[in-house]
Amino acid sequence: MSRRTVLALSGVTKRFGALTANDDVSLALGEGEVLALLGENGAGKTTLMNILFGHYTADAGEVSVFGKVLPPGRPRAAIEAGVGMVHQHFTLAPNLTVLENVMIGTERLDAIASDRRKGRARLVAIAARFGLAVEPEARVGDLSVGERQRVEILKALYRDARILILDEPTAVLTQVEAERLFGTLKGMAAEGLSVIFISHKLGEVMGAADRVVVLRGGRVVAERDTRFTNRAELAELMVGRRVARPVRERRAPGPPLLVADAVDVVEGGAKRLDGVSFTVRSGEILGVIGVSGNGQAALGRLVSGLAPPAVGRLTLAGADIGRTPPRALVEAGVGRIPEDRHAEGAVGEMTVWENAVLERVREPRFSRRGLVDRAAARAFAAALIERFDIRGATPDTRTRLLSGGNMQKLILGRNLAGSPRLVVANQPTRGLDEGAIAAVHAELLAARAAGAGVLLISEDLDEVTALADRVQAIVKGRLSPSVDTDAADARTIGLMMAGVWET
Amino acid sequence: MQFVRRSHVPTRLLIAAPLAAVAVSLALSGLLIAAAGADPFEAYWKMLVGAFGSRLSITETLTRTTPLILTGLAAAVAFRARLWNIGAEGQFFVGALAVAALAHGVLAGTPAIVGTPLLLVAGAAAGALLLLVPLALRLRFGVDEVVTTLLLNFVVLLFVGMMIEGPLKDPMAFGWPQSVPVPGGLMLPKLVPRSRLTIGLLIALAAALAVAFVQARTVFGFEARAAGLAPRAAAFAGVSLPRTLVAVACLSGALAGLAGAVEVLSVKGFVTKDLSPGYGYSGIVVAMLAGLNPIGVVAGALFVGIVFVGADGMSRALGVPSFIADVIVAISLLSMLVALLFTSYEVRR
Amino acid sequence: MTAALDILLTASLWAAVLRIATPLIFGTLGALICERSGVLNLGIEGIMTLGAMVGWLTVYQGGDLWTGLLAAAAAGAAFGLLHAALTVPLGLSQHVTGLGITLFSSSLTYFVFRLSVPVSSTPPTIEPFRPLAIPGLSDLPFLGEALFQQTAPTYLALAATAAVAWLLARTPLGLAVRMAGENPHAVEAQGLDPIRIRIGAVVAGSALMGLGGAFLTTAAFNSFFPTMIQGRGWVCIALVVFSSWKPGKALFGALLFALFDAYQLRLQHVVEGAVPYQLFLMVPYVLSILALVVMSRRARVPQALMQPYRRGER
Amino acid sequence: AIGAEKLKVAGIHADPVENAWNSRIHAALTSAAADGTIDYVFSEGVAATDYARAMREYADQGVKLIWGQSYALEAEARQVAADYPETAFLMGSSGGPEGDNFGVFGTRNHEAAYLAGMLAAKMSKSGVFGSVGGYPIPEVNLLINAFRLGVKEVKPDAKFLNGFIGTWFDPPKAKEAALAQIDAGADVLFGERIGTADAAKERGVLAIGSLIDYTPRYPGAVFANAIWNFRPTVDAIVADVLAGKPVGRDYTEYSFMKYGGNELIYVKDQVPADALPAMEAKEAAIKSGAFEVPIDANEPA
Ligand SMILES: Nc1ncnc2c1ncn2[C@@H]1O[C@H](COP(=O)(O)OP(=O)(O)OP(=O)(O)O)[C@@H](O)[C@H]1O
Ligand SMILES: Nc1ncnc2c1ncn2[C@@H]1O[C@H](COP(=O)(O)OP(=O)(O)OP(=O)(O)O)[C@@H](O)[C@H]1O
Ligand SMILES: [Mg+2]
Ligand SMILES: [Mg+2]
Repeated sequence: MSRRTVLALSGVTKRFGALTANDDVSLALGEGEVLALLGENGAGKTTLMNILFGHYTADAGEVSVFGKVLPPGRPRAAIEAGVGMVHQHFTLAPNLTVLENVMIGTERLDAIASDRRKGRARLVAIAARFGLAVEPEARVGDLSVGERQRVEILKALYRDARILILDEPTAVLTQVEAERLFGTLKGMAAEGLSVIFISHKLGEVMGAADRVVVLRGGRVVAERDTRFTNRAELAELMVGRRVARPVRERRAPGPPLLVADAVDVVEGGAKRLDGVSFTVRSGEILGVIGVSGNGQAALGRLVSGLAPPAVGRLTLAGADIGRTPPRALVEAGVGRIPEDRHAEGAVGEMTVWENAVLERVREPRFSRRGLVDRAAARAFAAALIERFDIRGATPDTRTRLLSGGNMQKLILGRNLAGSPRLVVANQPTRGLDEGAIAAVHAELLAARAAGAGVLLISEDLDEVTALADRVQAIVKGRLSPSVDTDAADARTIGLMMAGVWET
Repeated sequence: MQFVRRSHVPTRLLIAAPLAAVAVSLALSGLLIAAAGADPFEAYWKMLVGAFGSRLSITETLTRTTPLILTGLAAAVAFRARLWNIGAEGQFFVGALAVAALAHGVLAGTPAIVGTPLLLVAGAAAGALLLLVPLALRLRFGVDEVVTTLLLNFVVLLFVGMMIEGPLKDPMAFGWPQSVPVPGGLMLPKLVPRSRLTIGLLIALAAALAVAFVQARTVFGFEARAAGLAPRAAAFAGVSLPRTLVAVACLSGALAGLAGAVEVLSVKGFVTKDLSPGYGYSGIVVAMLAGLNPIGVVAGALFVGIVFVGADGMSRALGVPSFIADVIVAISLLSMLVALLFTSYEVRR
Repeated sequence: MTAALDILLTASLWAAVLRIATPLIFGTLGALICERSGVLNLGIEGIMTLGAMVGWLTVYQGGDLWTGLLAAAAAGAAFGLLHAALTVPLGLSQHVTGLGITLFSSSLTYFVFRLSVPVSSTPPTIEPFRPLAIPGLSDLPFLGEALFQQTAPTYLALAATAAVAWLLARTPLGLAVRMAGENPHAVEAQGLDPIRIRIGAVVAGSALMGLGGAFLTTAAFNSFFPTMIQGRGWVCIALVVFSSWKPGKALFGALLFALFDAYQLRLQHVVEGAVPYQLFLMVPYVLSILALVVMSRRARVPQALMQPYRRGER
Repeated sequence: AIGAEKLKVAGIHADPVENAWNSRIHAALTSAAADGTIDYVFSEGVAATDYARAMREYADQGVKLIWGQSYALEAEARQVAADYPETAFLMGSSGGPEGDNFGVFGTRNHEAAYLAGMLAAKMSKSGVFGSVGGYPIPEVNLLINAFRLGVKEVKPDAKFLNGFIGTWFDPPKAKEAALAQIDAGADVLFGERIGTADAAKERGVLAIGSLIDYTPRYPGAVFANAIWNFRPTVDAIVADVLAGKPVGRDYTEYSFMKYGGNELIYVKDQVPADALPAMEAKEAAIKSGAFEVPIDANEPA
């Protein structure tokens, strides 16, 4: 292990208001090494990488690359020192071409003409060398997610990056794409490129990284050589304690409740769901597993009353609900947990009580003759806070001040409080810590036990296998046949998610 | 330099910020007044006198304030729901034009008790209808309403010109381009005799209270606020964005149209192209000064009214070019924008 | 009817079109640069007013014409900087700030004008730009009169169109400006500062707006009148949309608008009052709204237009 | 009356006093003040909304005579006058006088315009005459029509062009309208709007100024001006006020030539000698009352 150190962070601390996102973090990266950065959501991984790249300025500590200290807050300096970064959220302009996206910032700004021919030749050469085929003149907006990721990596390579940072590069990739990516990265590492990548997926961390650094609450809590650790240990290091997730017990399902029959959903001219059929029965959890970009979001919108079927039928206990608006669905006993709690689940600038009744404000118990009954709404919110243990909240707290887990409990609470017949849970634990996950899982299982049907849409394989009675995979808008979770092993489900299924 | 969202906005700051903004703008404008050779302190004293010094100036200030309250509310209502209605000026004019057309047409013979309210409703309806056009373009085609509402102002003004030089032209005005006058009986009653102040002021105040009530208490106000703050979350919760926006647009356009109707029915009696000294645009200023709060709009409108009337009188008294009034209002707006920013953000290195 | 069409064949009509279009070309290019970088600049009407006054006043007080243009551009740039300072690093609402800038700069313009120039029965004049015949070309039949006997600022406007088109499409700086209007985060990620780029674009664009105003008082006419901009700035905002944010099309749009105007003035001699003249004047606005509708189907609008970029904010 | 206290007069201008029309009034009142007959204060650029207030403010200040323009606000202006019976009002108005204190005046330099037309007829080579106006309002129309009548008297086959630009304050646009007329063959332009003579000067054709003397500004191009003198009107109403007579009458006649209310001034060297006798004869006839220039307020075609 006598690699040359190419990158060193020492004593980095970053605070956002009262929150310390990074707390005295130090780490080093060797030449040709692949380092995985691991941690729960909110552990401070992205913040750390943003400091390293100069997007943020640290409150304390410094970054040095090839022995030289980088001036803080200057991405340009990091780039010139040989650092390349692929951001968690892509930084591309969809209206511009691949070449333009790659070339911006690479030439002197006072040049009177851009040398595109040279740029294109260089891009093509690099793409060929690393096996990252792209069409230089293609509009980025027309590319698939995987191709966009390639453009992001090429941007870094084009600038001679010798240290490459990838923030959750596989979150949006299929299994196959992810494997290819890691294959490429390993090849690059062999040529001397050093890599830091962030991931939540322990499998790929074990497979691709030489070394793992675990962050928790903004601090480095552990560092392991992948040869001498295992997934279980890493999981525990991440969370900091053993958290027992509730276990699903066997139960005979009731009659069919939510039935989709050959449903297509078309949005923005594209077919998001393609002949989708499934049945959720009372007292049963149906899991729909898939990789981002394959139609989970559209499925969530379909059953939440936001996207009507273009073709096919969607029924709830026999009644057609294909075009039933959200409010009527709520009244019909459908509890809906949206995919993105910040953007869809709650209005951050409104108070907890306002968010608690947002879906039901027109019901007689919360309004009369068009006037909101604030007292009733506050009482309802207070009851939710009590029953669902929403910490840090009063009815008058501004919702954006809640942490993600507590916000999720609020959303869960307002949906489960009315003992719904059907619960639609779309990525219900995304971004939650283990404790919160356990709480959410317990609530979903309790709803099932009370006889509700649950449609669980999730990208998290562990979550689906733990909660769902049956599972179907969604790939390119199509659903696989369902399999009993207890009968299927991870490999079968993995194949289903890759689109391989036989009937 | 970084801006960090405040998690808590201190009440002191909410009160201090607008005052600081006004102080800064008076100080900056003071430099210009001094450059014009007048003593700024005397000038501001004269401004106060010009705005409050006599029965006439008080009624005049309130007369100026009346349409500003209504156009200010129009902007505040729309902006709160993130509907960027820059078209209040056009809506003001169609409201006025509708009054002129109907007062002389179908409503000509009606008694005031029926006719005048109907005219107000007609003006409001015309304003609302006009704003529905850009809204429809936004909902149907995703066309940004900032540019469309702005452009429609010019179309409307040309249309007004066409009407008052054409079908609505007053044949008794010796060829001067103005609309036929509203019969005297249909005009709004005076609030103060021998002044221009009519019960239009009460209508505007009532509108402010009504808007405040709607926003604070009603389901519609609740949903419109949610839709403005977080459209996706509101839509997920079942708030129909199109329906909410249509209602907001109707309310906003109606307020601006009402402003035009009130102006015709209380002050002028007929429509000309200079009926509005930019009330629609000043309404945006007023709304921003008020932080989009309907009761604040009354204060904001009063402030702008005072500055305009006071500075007008001051310029007459001291020989400072009367354009100073617009300068003060403009600087107030810009500093108020900055002040409001710092109530919700703090700066950090 | 043929008389109405004959007008189109007169060289003098086309010469007038170029003259009338000149301030619009400057203003539209200016607004276009701002918007390409992601900033809507509704300060344009006031900035053109300011440019008109400053350009004229500089010459009136003894500067030469080019100094006047330079001063107008500098004044435009200064107010552009104010707009940029408020909307870019501070991220204030772009349209409200823009309207504020228009109110501020136009009222300040009138105020300063009143203080600098004594009241007189006609506003004082300067010796404006003279038409400049391009040797060789100006003698061409038809084209010579139509195109090559304009004042210097008109040629400058045409050159500016080409320069802006080249700048945006062909230079690294132009790419950075476009990227700032599409996705400022991408600019930052590539080591450039989107805030500086946006400020620079707004300042440069506003300087062009100032030139557009100055054309009116140093070439089209020889003195300054309050309110003489007469909505030309708003027309430019519409033309930017009409042009789908492309300099070449912006030139075309400005010429088209000017054609309507020049034609309308001549048509008054031919068809007398058959069509209210207001209908003619409405055409460009209505066309722009229609252009917006058509364009909304394609995603040409700079994606980050009107979206503030604050560093470190998620 | 020696020793009599000076009359306090206020002028309220809706436009900046640069506006040609306002500038004539401003000049008359200023000169009266310089002569010591009156005290003159004024406001300019007063918006229509603020106009009535300005009237009341001056009336409250004890001003004895208020000059103003009530075109866009007749009803309000008359209401103000009714509310201040002690104050005399002299208004440029499209209506008639009212009560004892609301006097009106019209702009009548049409006689000079007629005479200018006679000179123009002799000077045009093309026989095509242009004119540029703001809006087709009566005071503009009658002026252009009088000019045309004057031309026709000398040159019955003359051809006329006219353009309205739909705004009062856009000199570049007025210039473009004038250029359009020159392109259509006009070689003498009647410039009701500023900007017209600029086109004439640039193209080397002739122009006639209206209201004020444009010759110094456009030497060579503007050979004649139909000057409007407001001083006789001012003197008339001031005399009435001082004499305690009611002023609710029409003062338009003081704009007529016989009172010196309008006059033609021209550049002798530029005008052909043979054009003068007829014109001078007509001038005398107008002054003596033998000839009355017809007033036609219809929109010129
Ligand atoms: N710009 C910011 N302003 C305020 N707080 C921030 C900002 N960026 C991040 N945070 C907070 O800092 C903490 C660390 O966030 P960070 O994005 O680094 O987490 P992460 O480990 O990358 O999580 P994830 O796995 O979700 O990507 C979180 O609590 C987050 O909310
Ligand atoms: N951008 C921000 N500005 C201000 N405070 C923030 C921001 N992001 C997070 N916080 C605050 O930091 C605290 C922790 O948030 P954090 O995002 O770590 O929670 P989390 O459970 O990881 O939520 P999430 O699932 O959204 O990532 C919360 O109190 C939150 O209000
Ligand atoms: Mg987080
Ligand atoms: Mg992250």
